[in-house]
Amino acid sequence: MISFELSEYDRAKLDAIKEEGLICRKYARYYDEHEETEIPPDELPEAKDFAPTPNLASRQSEEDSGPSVMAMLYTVYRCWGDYAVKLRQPKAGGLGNAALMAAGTDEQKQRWINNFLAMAITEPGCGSDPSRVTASAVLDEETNEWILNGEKIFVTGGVRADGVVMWATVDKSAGRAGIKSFLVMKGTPGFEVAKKEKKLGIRGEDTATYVFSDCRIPRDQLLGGNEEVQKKGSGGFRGVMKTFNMTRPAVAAFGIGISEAALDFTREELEKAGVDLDYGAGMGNRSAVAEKFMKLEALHEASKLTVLRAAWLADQGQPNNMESSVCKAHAGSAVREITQGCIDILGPLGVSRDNLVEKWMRDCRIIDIYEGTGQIQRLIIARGLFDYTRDDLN
Amino acid sequence: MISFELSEYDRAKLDAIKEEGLICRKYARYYDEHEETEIPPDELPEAKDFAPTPNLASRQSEEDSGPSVMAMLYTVYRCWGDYAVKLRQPKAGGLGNAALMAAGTDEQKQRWINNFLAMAITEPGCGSDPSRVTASAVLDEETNEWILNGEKIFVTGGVRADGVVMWATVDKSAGRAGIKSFLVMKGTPGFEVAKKEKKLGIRGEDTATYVFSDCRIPRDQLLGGNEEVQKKGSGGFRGVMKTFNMTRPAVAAFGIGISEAALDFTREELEKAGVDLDYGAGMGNRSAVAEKFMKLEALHEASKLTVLRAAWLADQGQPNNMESSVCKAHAGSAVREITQGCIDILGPLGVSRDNLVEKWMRDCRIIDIYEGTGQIQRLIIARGLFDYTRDDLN
Amino acid sequence: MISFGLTEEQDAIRGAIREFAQGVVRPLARDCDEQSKLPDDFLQQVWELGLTTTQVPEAFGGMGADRSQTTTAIALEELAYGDAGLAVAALAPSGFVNALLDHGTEEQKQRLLPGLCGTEFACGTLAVVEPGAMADASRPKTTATAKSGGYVLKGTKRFVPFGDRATHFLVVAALDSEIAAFIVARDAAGLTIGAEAEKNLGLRAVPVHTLELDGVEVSDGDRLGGSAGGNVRALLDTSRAALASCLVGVARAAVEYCVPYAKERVAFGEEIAKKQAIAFMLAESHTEVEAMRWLVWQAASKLEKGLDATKASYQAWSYAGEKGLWVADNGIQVLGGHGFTREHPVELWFRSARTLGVLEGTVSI
Amino acid sequence: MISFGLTEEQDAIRGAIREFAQGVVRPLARDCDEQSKLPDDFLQQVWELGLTTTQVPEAFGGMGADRSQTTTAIALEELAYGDAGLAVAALAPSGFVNALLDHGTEEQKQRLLPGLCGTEFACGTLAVVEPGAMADASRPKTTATAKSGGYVLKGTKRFVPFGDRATHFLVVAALDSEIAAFIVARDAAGLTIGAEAEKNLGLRAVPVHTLELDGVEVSDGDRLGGSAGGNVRALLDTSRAALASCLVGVARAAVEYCVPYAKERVAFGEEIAKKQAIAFMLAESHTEVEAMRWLVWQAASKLEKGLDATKASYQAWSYAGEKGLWVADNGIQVLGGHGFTREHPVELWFRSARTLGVLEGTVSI
Repeated sequence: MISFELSEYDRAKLDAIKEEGLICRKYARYYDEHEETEIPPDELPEAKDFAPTPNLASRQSEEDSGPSVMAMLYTVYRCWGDYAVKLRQPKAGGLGNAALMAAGTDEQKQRWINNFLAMAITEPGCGSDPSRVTASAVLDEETNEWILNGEKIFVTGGVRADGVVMWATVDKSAGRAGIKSFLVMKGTPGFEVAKKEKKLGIRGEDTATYVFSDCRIPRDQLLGGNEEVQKKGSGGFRGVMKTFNMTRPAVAAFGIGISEAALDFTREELEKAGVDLDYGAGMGNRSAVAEKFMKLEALHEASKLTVLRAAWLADQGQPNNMESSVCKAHAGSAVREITQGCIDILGPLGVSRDNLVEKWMRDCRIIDIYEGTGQIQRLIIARGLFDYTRDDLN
Repeated sequence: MISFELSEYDRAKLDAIKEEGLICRKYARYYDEHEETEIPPDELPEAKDFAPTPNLASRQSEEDSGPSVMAMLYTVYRCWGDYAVKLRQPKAGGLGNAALMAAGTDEQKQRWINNFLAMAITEPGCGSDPSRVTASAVLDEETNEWILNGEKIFVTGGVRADGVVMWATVDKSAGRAGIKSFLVMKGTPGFEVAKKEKKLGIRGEDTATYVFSDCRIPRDQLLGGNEEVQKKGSGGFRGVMKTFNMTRPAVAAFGIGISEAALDFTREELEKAGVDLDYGAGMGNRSAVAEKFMKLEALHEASKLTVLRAAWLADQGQPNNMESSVCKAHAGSAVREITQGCIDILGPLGVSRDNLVEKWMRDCRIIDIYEGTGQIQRLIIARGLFDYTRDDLN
Repeated sequence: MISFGLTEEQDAIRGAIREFAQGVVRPLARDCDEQSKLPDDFLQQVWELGLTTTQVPEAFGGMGADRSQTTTAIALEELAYGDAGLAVAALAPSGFVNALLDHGTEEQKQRLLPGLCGTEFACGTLAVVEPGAMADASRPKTTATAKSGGYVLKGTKRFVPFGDRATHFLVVAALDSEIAAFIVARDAAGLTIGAEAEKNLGLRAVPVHTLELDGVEVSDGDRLGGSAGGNVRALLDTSRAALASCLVGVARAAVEYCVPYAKERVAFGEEIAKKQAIAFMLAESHTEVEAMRWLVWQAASKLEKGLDATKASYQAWSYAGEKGLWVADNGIQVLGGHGFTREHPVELWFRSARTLGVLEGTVSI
Repeated sequence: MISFGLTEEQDAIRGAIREFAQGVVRPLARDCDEQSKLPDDFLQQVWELGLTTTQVPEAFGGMGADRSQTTTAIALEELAYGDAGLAVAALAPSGFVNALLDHGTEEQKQRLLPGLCGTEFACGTLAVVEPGAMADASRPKTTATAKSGGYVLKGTKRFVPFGDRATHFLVVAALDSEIAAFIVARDAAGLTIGAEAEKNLGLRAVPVHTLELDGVEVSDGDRLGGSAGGNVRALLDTSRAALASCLVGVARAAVEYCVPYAKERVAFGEEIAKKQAIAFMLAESHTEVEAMRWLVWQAASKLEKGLDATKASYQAWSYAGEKGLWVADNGIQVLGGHGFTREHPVELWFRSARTLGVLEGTVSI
């Protein structure tokens, strides 16, 4: 049945996440201003006191939410604490971990689960178009090794990651069907972290350029283990794309967490200023700032629900490809509007680095860009609506 | 020098137009509700008392505005009166008149200036793409006649027009260069008004479908007289497209006039309700409706200035192709937002047919559609920015 | 628990209403709009679907299903997908019945519900909307003044559905600093019902009337919820959520109409669906339809659980009002000149969306 | 007369500043932002362009050109096209000088202008912005209380340019129900200037400071315009128009950077400029840059003619604030991941635009 109320059990888990989030937030400005320094230790001083990350799948009763829904809510409230800092918690995985969990074999999951894995897709020439990956993987049957070559840019968490899920083609003539993903651990010869980006936001998170030069990895580090190249258009690419179906909602959830932080900050300032938020009134009986704030809140809520919907479908075992793009497209644009709009309300206070709103606005700007820009998401949605292929609409 | 203040001389002319506008407005609802009836006589009961339409080009001093600027302001304030009714004034021309004035020979101008001329471009299969015109004009050298064939839809003013400027190709293989415009008067055998559209708005204005079946017109009714077909890509189409450079701003001006009427109505209601419009205050000291209204006003003003800019360029003899699309694209979307937004402020009052706001919203909706949709205008602007041809970007 | 799952019953109801919307409602929509009238048998046909009576206990003549605001929201989306004007016509009687169910005294239910839950169409309707700019349902200008044994009502209401035939109206009025609702019988002294239906931009299918209350006297027992008063805020919340449901249906109708159109329509040498400008417009429209729907469901679910739903209903209503209009407006743009004509339904949906967005208190979930 | 024509002089000035913006300002912008500092010779270079002193009568040490707000608006657009932070740095001294020119008494002009119009950079600046959410320059929380022979000022100002070196500040304060402005010397008793420059989202190149006014005493002669008071509303209007000019420059910079980028960048097999999504974004951005500019010119022209420009300045400021940010934000989107890095200037312009949009009273035209 339709329900949007959290059980007490789930609520308690999220409250714990939020409490940690507030502790993490104390370091937010530090990380924002120290991207040049060495990556600090993974463990914050207070991290030892954090409750262990609750088990996603644990449900006490039918009243508790499903694991994907809860995973998204955890993500929201970790990022509500701080985008960068939440990633520094030892157990929190990178996008590569999500790919591992979605597409890896049981053995692969077991072997790498405790590593922080980045994901490397984008190349200098391919933008957000994963099917145009030119990095290559050639199987050396004699040594049972894959030989990887290519350059990957914008690898989130790429400096501090223990390893990476990288996409490469095993057969260029096969197009998308030839693209596979590979697990490569740091220290593998031929795998170099070539550069670290300076960015507008999420400065506490390192973004790297990777270069693979005749990098050899064992044959069993092909994610999912399936070496077969399907015929063109037979859907073989879907196995790879499948990994996206929870990463897109997760990225949306990052933004939702940040925009919720910005709204909470703004609400407090409005309260201090004595601005009344009367949801029952008509527009004629509201102040301009109340109206603006309430509309941003509604936009936020709408966006959050699209994320939860995509996750709920996953919990039901139902396909969520369209919905993943819907929530990513929606949130990507919504969090821009929300964080920028909070600054409209806050005025000069909003642009001061004495508080975090300006940082949240900068951090949020990535949501509509990485893991497929808003434009890519709209293409995916439109293809779904029209029942079009990539060739029909691009 | 930069100036935005009207001279007293120009102001007086516009005041007269507005006064007539208010008289015309009394008939606005009638025309909206009587599209089924016969087109009523061109002359309103009060029309005999109207001052003669001021001479556009008359300037008393250097302080007066140029003729194109004044033409746009006349258009704005006629439509401020009422979109449909303003067209019923005998001397007000249709889009075909604008084309005649822009591209006709002196002789043609003299001959047809006192007729109401519609413009027929769109065909069932060609949408807003004038270069895909399939209606044909074949020259019969023996009789010195053009033989026209084809169907034209969405001919504004097509029922009551005395004649039409219709676009046809004289050479399909020449592509755009083969397209010419022809003057065809009502009553010419083979020229039939096949249908009258029922529409969302501008119901007082008739929109017709024309069918040309072996319709013969004298050879000298080719607009501009130039029968030569330029080589592909040599710019021969520009002569035809040139006619657009004042029609796009004029269409934008239609919308600006209507949205100004809606804003004026809404401002009066806000005043009645005691809502303070304090332009000096910050957002924190405004009511939601004041903020919304003031932003709509600013949007309106911005849009109006883009129209005047396009017209001013024409007065300077400078090219205004980009600017014509800029103002049409801007106004097309602005007037939607403004009239719809006024209803947000007015609430149920805004949707009542007891007043005209709901009609203005419906009427305005055409601006972003006819004479090239907003999408077409954006393509033109983008081609200008990128220095792209139609083939590069479509 | 966060769940977007329908119950089996809801799924069945959605299917049935969807069929009705497509088979009966949609084909009637254009004529009803053009002629501002309802076909004689439409109301009875809807009545037999049981929308109004299903959730009424058997003791009061209903079918005894659980009161479910989510179910009504789902049904309304489907009906409005057919046509919003006809949806409002179909659901207007529920506004009165639901108000009694949710907030009425036992006496009020016993007195009025059986008469409104028979086998034939019958109705009381809500009288909430007021004339004048910037109407605010939470601050009615219509006043109720207490007097010995009852109240005196003064004011003007508009957009009251079925002013021509409703037997009762639930009039929302300011009672000192509170908002209260009062049951007013059609024949009450001092009540003048506008002789002709109002003319409005949209929702023309449903007859709506203006009521003048010039010192209408009602008894203590006619105040919704009795002397303590019902939760009128919650009543208004159900109305906001209901209109938002309709907006979801209208917006979805526009998207579903435009998608095949864009795939068929050729311009500049290819299907316009293959142009990013059109494809993105529809992708964004679809996205907003989804987002709107979940906000509506959230509000409906809170109402169903008896929780404070004022914020959630505001969000559903405000968001759906803005985005529903945006989607319908874009629908016209996708069709271009054709969208501006009354040969296609998008202009009708555009008018519906703009009208739904500024009304509060016409229907409820 | 409606005219968008520049005078020959304006055309020449625009050309010169454009060259300066491209040749000097733009190349400095990234480092100045990253290091939050101005190169030593930049201010003197700008000074020699004469932006501050040109419109000052020769009697006060200036160059005696006509006071022209439209000319300044045009110059500011060009400077901000180079970089908004450096533009604010370049024009901040003009804020003080222009206020004296437009609203000062003869005595004030004689006393202060010559010292601010020499051959070396010198400055007084405006102190208008205040801390706290929802700041409103027209309702300052800083108060002025009349006392015998003068006024006592109390309050906090922030975002005051050149707090580290300005010799005077023009402090806007509430005087009973009016707004008034007061000339405060750097060494005034009770004035504390923040030791370190403020840290903000954007405009990092220009040092801005917080001022604490704890009972600062000024004389009657230090009230701008004397005892009658200058037109502080008009002063704020010039500031709104100035920030709007900067926003036009920033937005134009973004469009002009994105256009060639989009033509070169290939994705999905062709230049992204050939994708409607990108092409439309830039077409709309260009459209808004034009629209913004005309609103700014309109406001500037009204100011120049001595007309009430409060509404026109509001429109320029409000519209440019919203659309300038939108254009800069889209600039990032056009570049995608690259736009998010600090290797390209669009993220800098985005931060400039967001910052300009919420400040009022930093510079003037």
